[in-house]
Amino acid sequence: MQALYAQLLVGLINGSFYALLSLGLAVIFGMLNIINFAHGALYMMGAFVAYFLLNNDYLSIGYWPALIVAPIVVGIFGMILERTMLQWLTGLDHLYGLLLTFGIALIVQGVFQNYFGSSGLPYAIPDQLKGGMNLGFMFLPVYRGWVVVFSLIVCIATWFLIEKTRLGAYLRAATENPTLVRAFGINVPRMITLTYGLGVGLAALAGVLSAPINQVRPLMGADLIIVVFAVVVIGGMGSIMGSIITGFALGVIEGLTKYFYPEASNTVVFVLMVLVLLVKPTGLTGRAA
Amino acid sequence: MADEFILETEGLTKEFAGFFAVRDVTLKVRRGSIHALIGPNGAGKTTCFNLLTKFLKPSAGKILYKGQDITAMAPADVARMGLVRSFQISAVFPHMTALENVRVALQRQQGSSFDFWRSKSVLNRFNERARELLNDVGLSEFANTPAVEMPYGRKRALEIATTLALDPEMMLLDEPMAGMGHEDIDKIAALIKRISAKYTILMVEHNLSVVANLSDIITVLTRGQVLAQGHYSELTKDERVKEAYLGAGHG
Amino acid sequence: QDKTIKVGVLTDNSGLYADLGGPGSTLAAQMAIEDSGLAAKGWKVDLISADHQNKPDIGTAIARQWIDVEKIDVFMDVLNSGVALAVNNVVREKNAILIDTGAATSDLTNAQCSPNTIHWVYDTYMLANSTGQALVKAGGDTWYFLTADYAFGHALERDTAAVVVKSGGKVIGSVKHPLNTADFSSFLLQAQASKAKIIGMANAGGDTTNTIKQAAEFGIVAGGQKLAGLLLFITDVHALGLKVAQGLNFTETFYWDLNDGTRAFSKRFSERMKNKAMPSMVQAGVYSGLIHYFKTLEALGGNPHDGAKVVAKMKEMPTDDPLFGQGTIRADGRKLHPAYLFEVKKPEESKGPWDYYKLIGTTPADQAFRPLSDSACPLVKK
Amino acid sequence: MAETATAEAPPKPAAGGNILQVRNLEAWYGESHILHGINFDVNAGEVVTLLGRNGAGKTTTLKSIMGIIGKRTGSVKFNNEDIIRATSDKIARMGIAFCPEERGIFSSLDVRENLLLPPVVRAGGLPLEQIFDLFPNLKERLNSQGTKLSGGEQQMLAIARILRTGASFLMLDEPTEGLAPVIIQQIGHTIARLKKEGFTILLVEQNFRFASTVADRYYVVEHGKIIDGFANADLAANMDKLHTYLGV
Amino acid sequence: MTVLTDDTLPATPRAVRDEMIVFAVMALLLAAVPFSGLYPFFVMQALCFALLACAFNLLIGYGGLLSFGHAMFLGTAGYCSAHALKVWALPPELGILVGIAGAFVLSIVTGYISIRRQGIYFSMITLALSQLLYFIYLQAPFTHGEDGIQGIPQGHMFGVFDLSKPTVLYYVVLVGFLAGFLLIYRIINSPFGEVLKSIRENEQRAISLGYRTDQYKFLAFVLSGTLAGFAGALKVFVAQNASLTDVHWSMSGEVVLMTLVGGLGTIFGPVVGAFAIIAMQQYLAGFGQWVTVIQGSIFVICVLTFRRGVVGEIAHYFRRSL
Ligand SMILES: Nc1ncnc2c1ncn2[C@@H]1O[C@H](COP(=O)(O)OP(=O)(O)OP(=O)(O)O)[C@@H](O)[C@H]1O
Ligand SMILES: Nc1ncnc2c1ncn2[C@@H]1O[C@H](COP(=O)(O)OP(=O)(O)OP(=O)(O)O)[C@@H](O)[C@H]1O
Ligand SMILES: [Mg+2]
Ligand SMILES: [Mg+2]
Repeated sequence: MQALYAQLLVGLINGSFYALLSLGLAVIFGMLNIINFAHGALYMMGAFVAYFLLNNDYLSIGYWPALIVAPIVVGIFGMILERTMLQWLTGLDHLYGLLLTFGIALIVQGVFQNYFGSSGLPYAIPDQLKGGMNLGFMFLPVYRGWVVVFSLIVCIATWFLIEKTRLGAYLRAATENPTLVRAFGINVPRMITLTYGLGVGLAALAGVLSAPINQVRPLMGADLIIVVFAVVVIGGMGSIMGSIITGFALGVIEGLTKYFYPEASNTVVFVLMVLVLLVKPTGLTGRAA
Repeated sequence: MADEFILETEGLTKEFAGFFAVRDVTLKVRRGSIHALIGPNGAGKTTCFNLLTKFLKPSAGKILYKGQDITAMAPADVARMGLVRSFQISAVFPHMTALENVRVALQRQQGSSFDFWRSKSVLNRFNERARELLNDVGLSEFANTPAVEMPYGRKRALEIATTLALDPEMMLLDEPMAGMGHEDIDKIAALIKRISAKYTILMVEHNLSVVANLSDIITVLTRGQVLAQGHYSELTKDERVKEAYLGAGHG
Repeated sequence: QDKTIKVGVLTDNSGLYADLGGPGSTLAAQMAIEDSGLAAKGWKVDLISADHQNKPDIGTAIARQWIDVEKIDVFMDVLNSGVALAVNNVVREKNAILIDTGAATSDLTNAQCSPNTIHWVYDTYMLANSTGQALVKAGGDTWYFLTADYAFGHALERDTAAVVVKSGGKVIGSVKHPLNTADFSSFLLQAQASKAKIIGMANAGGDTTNTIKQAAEFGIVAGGQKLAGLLLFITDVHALGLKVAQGLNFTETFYWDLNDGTRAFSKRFSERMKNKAMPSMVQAGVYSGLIHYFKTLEALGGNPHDGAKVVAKMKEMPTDDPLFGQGTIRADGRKLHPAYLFEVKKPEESKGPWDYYKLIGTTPADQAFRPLSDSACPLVKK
Repeated sequence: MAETATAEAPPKPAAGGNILQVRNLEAWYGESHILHGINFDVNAGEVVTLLGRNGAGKTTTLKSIMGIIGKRTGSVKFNNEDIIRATSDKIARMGIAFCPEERGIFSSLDVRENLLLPPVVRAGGLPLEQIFDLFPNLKERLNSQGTKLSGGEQQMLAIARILRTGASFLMLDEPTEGLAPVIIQQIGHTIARLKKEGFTILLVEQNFRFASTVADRYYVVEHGKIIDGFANADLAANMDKLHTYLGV
Repeated sequence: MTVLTDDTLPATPRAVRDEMIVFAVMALLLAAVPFSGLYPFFVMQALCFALLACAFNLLIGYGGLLSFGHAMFLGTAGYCSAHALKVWALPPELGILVGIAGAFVLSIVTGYISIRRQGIYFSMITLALSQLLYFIYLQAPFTHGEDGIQGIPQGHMFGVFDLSKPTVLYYVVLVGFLAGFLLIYRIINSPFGEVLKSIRENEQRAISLGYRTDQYKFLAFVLSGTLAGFAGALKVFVAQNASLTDVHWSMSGEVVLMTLVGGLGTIFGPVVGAFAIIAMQQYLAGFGQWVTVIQGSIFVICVLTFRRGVVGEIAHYFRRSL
């Protein structure tokens, strides 16, 4: 029984990564109508930027500033991508955005691999968050606790921004009909660019958070992307809250699977997806595709 | 009497999360008539159509078509019984030619629609009938034009031709004149008049002169309910109809 | 006599294992060609390399084309067991040569052995045998396995468990995780709860490094349990950093800092690598294997372009090179050399970059690999 | 008809500040050349109606002024500033608002959000209460999804939302399409009222009867050109011509 | 889902003639390959993928259904055939049939589950199903996990044609491909294809005309899945192995790529795309670490500059349907 509690808690922690990543993906899908297959690569970039910030002779500024700097750096990179490439895809089928971002992901991953090899780089847990607490039923590393709390805050803040402010309404409207929204006096291209930057920044943030836990490797995001994408679908494409909740829930369900049928823990998300889509054809909270 | 009325509804109701778009509507459409459904915006006309053609499930009530209860049927099956609709927003197959548009409808009745091993040249036997139908609605010259490239009014005409191809017994037309120029309105009105000799027509239309000229009987809907029913001349004198739909200074 | 040779390095240039083999393997092959001095003796040696992207069908496609069109004589590296087994078949069918230095599966010299294939560096049986035996001997007599859920992981676990039991230890549990898992905390918690003295990691690549990293986070090693890598390479240790990797035990058959010979080679190698990396055992194997192959051809006086014939001759001749020392090749195609059990140094023990290992045990060549008596290889006459 | 089409100088507008001046406006959809030199003026405080058959280029004219047609040349002066090169968000912030033919209600927003969507560009827009007076349907359905409204309700919403923004120059593309007579009358009253409050309105209409109740002047568009123009006062005199133009 | 091929032209007699000419040229070129010095093995592989892409294109380009799990049919047929050939020692023609039957059964099951979902949700449910299948194949003993089924005997087709001879094998694969291609062409241009097209164009309208659209989509799905299975069965003879890569999602992705690069909804596009992608994999294999970067750049360039795909752009330029 105790072991089960532990699994649930650990699952929740993983869930916060799923939530953060799928949140960014959902923001980008919801607002730009693009399935951002480069998300995993940008997540990886976030972790690498954190690494540079830690291990550079000139810039050794450590973990905490990286939480802010890495998302900004990667966000700017994302905005450049949006400006130079993605913006030409507005109004086209999802497939093209998917293909383009997939290409971008290959390029980014390839370049990183060329310079840093495939096995990755070391990144240690920041001193302030070292160690752990004994919860009785398990040993909880302080760092993991921090990850959950911090991601929850970021998720809720993003949700609030998108769903509860004017900005969010502009964004959603611009997804549907950018021309008209622009004709209302809103600089849609700039807004879209910033939104992409935001979504990408969230991916980078997840990357920074995961650097001390997972090996900082060029391919660290490559396999994650498909799971994260599944989370977004289960939550209902484009639904922010749906992604957050599904992200955390998936973490927990995966945790339980790891306990009862570990071999299937990477597959359970797809079982879940089939079941959800059979019952609710547009995801848990989704609007029609 | 199933013979007299081709379509009947009893207590038809549709509720959207607490909002009654259609409430307790009892409607009888006489065989061979042109029956108009009018009412202010949001009265529930389109919703009614959607219920009748099964694109929506009624929350309550019963629909009888040719004396048969069709309340629980699937939309395609209703169409197969000869109850066919057009859409408020024009519905054609945009990247097919006008001829092909009509042929798709003709093909359905012939039962070869699942034949994936035969050449589609077997469909050429429908060409003649398709051209006839196009001719009927004045589209002969457009036979080989893709539907996207046709002007708006012609698309509406094409839609009607496609519907006619099914040889339905009853047609539901949702605002067939919307967005049309005067020329086209007259043409389509004449067309409807002509085909009404053979089919029963239930239509929604805001263009009053069209309604006045074409319809045998009019049902006025407001807030999802039947407000009045009668001939145009009667209704224009009805104060409630004036207030709800026609507006002051009318009649 | 024909004095042309074509060498093909078929490896993972762009994926998970690119550090292990990849461009480094090509470099090692290049160095072998240079060091062999064949050019001076009138031989013409060509080298090409390609990326099989870890896909067996791409691997076979390239292999066929190389043999049919490019007339490649010998395939080097070919890491990734799935690809290796596929290429093994093609090479046999077309009578070329495969000197596999990268794949782990011991099937290459067991059920699927071939008169055209030599398995050079290591295999799962050897890893299990060496690490399992040594650790049990050192007191690690209760084991818990973290196993990657695919054939390679299963084999590794099965073989190791057998060795552990044979050596007097006990396996008290195991958990199978899917390939490419990012988070191991659930599994680590289970391993922790089992109270086993040794947690054996029957997985590879990113899975292993993530396990190690997260084990440190959950205080597994600090809590007194020991992590044993069943397939770990120096590149992995480099990637983890000593802070996290310290104290790990595992087996390799090559380390750059073993003796003067390995040091000299590795120094030259690392200078020519883009990121100044030391050679992995896979890369070292490419060098060593080629050197022996060249010697054999010299002994034959020319290249007969007949794979089976050359391999037979290679098996006859004893091997000797600065990297793996003296050794032999068995009838089943297994190259024999000692296996070394290493422990990763603490950060304060390390004198500089790539100074990572302490040698804590050596299994002699004749005991390291699967005995011929257990072999299912049809080439072995019993 | 062809003779009138060559008319170079547009009909002179009545006195009063000239707010919009369109000269030689040409526009393209991709390869197809749709507008071939549109010339007309709108004076402050007027209601001007563009008439013409289906596909004549009325909508395209409005869109070109709004800056949402990719390729356009000529000159469009709004308050004496040339906006032919400006992007549509700039144009909107200069005080031009556009209600498109296809309504453009957003399905991902509810009615309230749809209504509040266009940012207020300057003071002087209608307050919400007044808008609900005009279109009581909307008030009832505030929380439903935008596109769940009936066709006519969507039209009301599309008009309502630009009245809030304070833009004083409104372009309405067939605002009466699909509306019940009672609502059309209401819209007529609204336009009259807006005019009184100083709004300038450029209207595109098929419903000639309706247009005649609100317009000060008319222009007739055919094949991407303005071929005629006259004031409401001269309507009776021009009726015959109009019949030929429009095929009524 | 929006219609992807927004400039599909209606088929006219002229278009049919064009297509026939291109087909004849293609068949002749392919038949000449063994005499051209081109490496036939590469072409065979490309032919298998071309057939797969054509089958996939039938579903998306003409049915408007984007399947993200088409690798499952390829892989399933591959495993079935491989098992039949190696373990049951069936002759090649029966081996192929077993593979096709496997894909057929699978497509009925998965089609039944997925066909009612719309747009991206349809794509995702097919992806999910293929991932479940991947898991099953990873676990099932008969697939030999990541090692795959290796060393599959090629045997004699109909007892006569010795498939271990590259030229014989080549022509067998070519005939298989051409047959599959013609069948797809026929399906597209059949009464059924016509209905399918109308459903893609405007499903609501098709329903209102009395078509039970789910049934048509289902049939299209089964046909596409079964034909993809045919490609998988042929591929077994070429690669002589069946492995997990064929069921992996990235393979499904590759099929999408091939089709897009060649031209979605064009008849010849998938063939061109398959050859392009396979050639890329083969010839880039020598570029060392830059492979992925080059590959990525090609996709990016493709999407940004010729989005209709190679064939799509050509067809558009000449205003023909190809
Ligand atoms: N799916 C839905 N969900 C919620 N409300 C709906 C839905 N469909 C329609 N409604 C509401 O039901 C009412 C009736 O709509 P309907 O489309 O039937 O009107 P209508 O009579 O056709 O009007 P119009 O003449 O403007 O087309 C409207 O108030 C509309 O907002
Ligand atoms: N997106 C488009 N692409 C290509 N051509 C277009 C496009 N939109 C409109 N057209 C063409 O431009 C011409 C003018 O169209 P426009 O919409 O301006 O006409 P209109 O006068 O507003 O007609 P209506 O009364 O039907 O609204 C028409 O011939 C139409 O076919
Ligand atoms: Mg309606
Ligand atoms: Mg218009």
